Amino acid sequence: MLNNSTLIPLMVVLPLIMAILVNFLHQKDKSVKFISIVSLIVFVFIPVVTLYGVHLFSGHLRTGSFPEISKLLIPDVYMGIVYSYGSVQKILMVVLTIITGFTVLTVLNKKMISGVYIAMIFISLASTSAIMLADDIFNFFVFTEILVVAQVALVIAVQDTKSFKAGFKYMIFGTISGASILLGIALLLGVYGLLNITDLSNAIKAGGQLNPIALSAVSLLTLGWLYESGLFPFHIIKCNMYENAKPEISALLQVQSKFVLVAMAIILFRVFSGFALLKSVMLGFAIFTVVLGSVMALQQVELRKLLSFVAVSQAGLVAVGFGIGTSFAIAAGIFHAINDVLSMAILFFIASFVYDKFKTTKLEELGDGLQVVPLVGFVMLLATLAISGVPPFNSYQSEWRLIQAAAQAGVPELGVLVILLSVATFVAIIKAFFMIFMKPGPKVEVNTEVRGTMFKAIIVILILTCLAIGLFPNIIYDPIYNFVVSLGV
Amino acid sequence: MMFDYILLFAVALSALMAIIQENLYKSIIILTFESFSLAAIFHFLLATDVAAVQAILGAALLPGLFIVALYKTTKGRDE
Amino acid sequence: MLEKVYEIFHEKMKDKGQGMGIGSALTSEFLMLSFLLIGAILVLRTANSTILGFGALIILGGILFTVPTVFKVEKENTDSINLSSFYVALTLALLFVIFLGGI
Amino acid sequence: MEPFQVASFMTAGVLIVTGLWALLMMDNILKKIIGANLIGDGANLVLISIGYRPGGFIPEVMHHFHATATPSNYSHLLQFEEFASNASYSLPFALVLTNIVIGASTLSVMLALAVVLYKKYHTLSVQKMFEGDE
Repeated sequence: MLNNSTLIPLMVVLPLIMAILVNFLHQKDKSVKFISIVSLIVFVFIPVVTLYGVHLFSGHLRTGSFPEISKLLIPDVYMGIVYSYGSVQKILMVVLTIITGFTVLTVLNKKMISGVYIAMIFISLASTSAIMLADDIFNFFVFTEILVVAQVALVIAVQDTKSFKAGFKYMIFGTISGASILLGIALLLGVYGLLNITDLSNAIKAGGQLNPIALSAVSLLTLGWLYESGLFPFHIIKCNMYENAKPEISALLQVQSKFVLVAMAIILFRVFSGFALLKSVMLGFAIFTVVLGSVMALQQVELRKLLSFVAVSQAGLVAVGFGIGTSFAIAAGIFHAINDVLSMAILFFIASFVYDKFKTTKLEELGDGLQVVPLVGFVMLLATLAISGVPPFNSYQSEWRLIQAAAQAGVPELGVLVILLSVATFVAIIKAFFMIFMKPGPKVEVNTEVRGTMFKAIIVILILTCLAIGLFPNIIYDPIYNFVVSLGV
Repeated sequence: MMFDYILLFAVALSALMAIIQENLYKSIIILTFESFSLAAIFHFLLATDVAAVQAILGAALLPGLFIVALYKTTKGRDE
Repeated sequence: MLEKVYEIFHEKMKDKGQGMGIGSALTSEFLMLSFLLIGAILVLRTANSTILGFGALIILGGILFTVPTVFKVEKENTDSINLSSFYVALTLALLFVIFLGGI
Repeated sequence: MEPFQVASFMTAGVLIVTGLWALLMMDNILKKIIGANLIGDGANLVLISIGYRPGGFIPEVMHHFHATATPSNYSHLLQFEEFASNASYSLPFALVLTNIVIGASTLSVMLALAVVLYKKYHTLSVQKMFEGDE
């Protein structure tokens, strides 16, 4: 676990370098396209070949490895920024890079090749991977701020009034949550004098009972976690971001926010391990999010808004897995995050295709789509089954594990909650499917030059991935479970 | 040593004033004063490099950005 | 009995879509009530403090007396920035009360 | 703790509460942005006050300490025992330098968004902007 792997920081550094490079060559579309595709292949390739381990930046070892320093009464801590790379990070990185690649491919396919746009996508990829990899709590904070700015830039690139308003709201509350995360870090630094998460968790374990300053740090960091993952008080803002971005961008945004949820919850559990109140508070906010998200999703008459609320409620379901708090439940939550990200990506790509083909996503204006694009309708039906947990697909495995974990933890009501959520999701999305593809509605004009070969390939690949994970879940689930057990939360 | 406390009080007071102030130009001037005295406090708290950066940002960049935004929005008129 | 409920929803949703809209509204209403029931059972069963139990009972009774709840939920979840600000401030205060006060 | 440290913590609390109030309650969009700036200043002041050590000296004075600190050999640290026991804690300063830059970039993006929203709605009132119909 202590081989100083040099490939780990490349996952953060290479996207940033590529973003700067692409940003500079602004009008040259051919070179932008070439560089983006090549760098995407590299981004998918790096996490696969990287060995598990930690990377010590600029080679600063632990102080314990220099015995003469003990005269200076320095404890045995890390001295630099540390990135740690485990099995969960590997799986999340592969999924994130693949979906980012699909998003960039659709963006390039739509002839809206802008260097700055691609650069923002790369910066958000870099910051998300840094959030997942960082073992240093301030580095994590910096990249959350960068992620907020990059996401806002991606949303306001639509040049629409609603998107400007959504971006401004997101930034207003982003300053609150960023300041609260920074204050929490500052209070922890003042109490324990450490920034590295491993040392911090050891120090807090040794310290025993948390003092009031550390408790206020817990509450501030919890508020930041709620914002970054779009849970209860922030679900409207996150939903506005999803619905006002271009749908293929929201397919990327929901991946990032769910993975940031997982990464920051793991950080909180590692730092404040064995602090039971934190888990119950997380559980309460997660249940609120699930209820409000699913109830609001049923009310919507606009495809992108509906999918946004479904994505928010599914994020709440992931957080329920963390809130239950047993290692089995946490592993099920992470597994559900991966499955749900894939299914939601399919639905958002289909929304993007519908938006291109029929020039609208209002449900009552659509209809008779199945004659126009039968393949997309069939895949959307499969994706609906997949996201609502119907057996051959992947979400069934994770939701079944969540129900099992809830029953083992002594709260079977949460199992009922999961079943109700999947029922609500199924009803909401099957309504959208009916109104788009089967309803003998008004004759919509069909944009004939949009053939969408790229979209069809992407959604078929993603649904086949969902089916494969559903058939062989242990390939993904067992490494996650071992990682969570090794965390010892 | 008394000067530090006076500066701290000035920072708190000017922050309140910048929020309460109706005229946006005046509130931006007060904000500049607040940011600059905050840089002085950083100096008294033994953080000289941070004080330099804060002074540059607070005295030059921040009011510039605010004045440009204010000119582009209200064209000099008061709301 | 269900026809009466349908009528209530029908005259409550004149402006919005009929038919499938009313059906989804009914579904979300029943979902809301079942979610509330589950939450109340959960809190009453697992909460080791009488304050939370009484609070859950009071909230449950108050909401059960104000059905249909869906429209109120929809009114509370608009895109308004002031409402979101209010909820954020409430959440911050609630977190501090829970973690420092310790319910 | 040093009384000056306590006073600066209280000032930071005043800054943060003022900024939060402006950010949540004010109607003017520029006042909201000023509040965001004040919150960042308060967080910076908290971090700086943590690193303060009364009677200590500034760590940046001893450049040669940083220049000669190589990870391979820390034995020369022994002759800086007096440094290690007297210098102020310089880690928060680096954090604040990062946070100031982040705050400036966020501020500029928010101001740009405010300008664009004004061009759409011809008002600075957030109420009119966000509750007004399209």
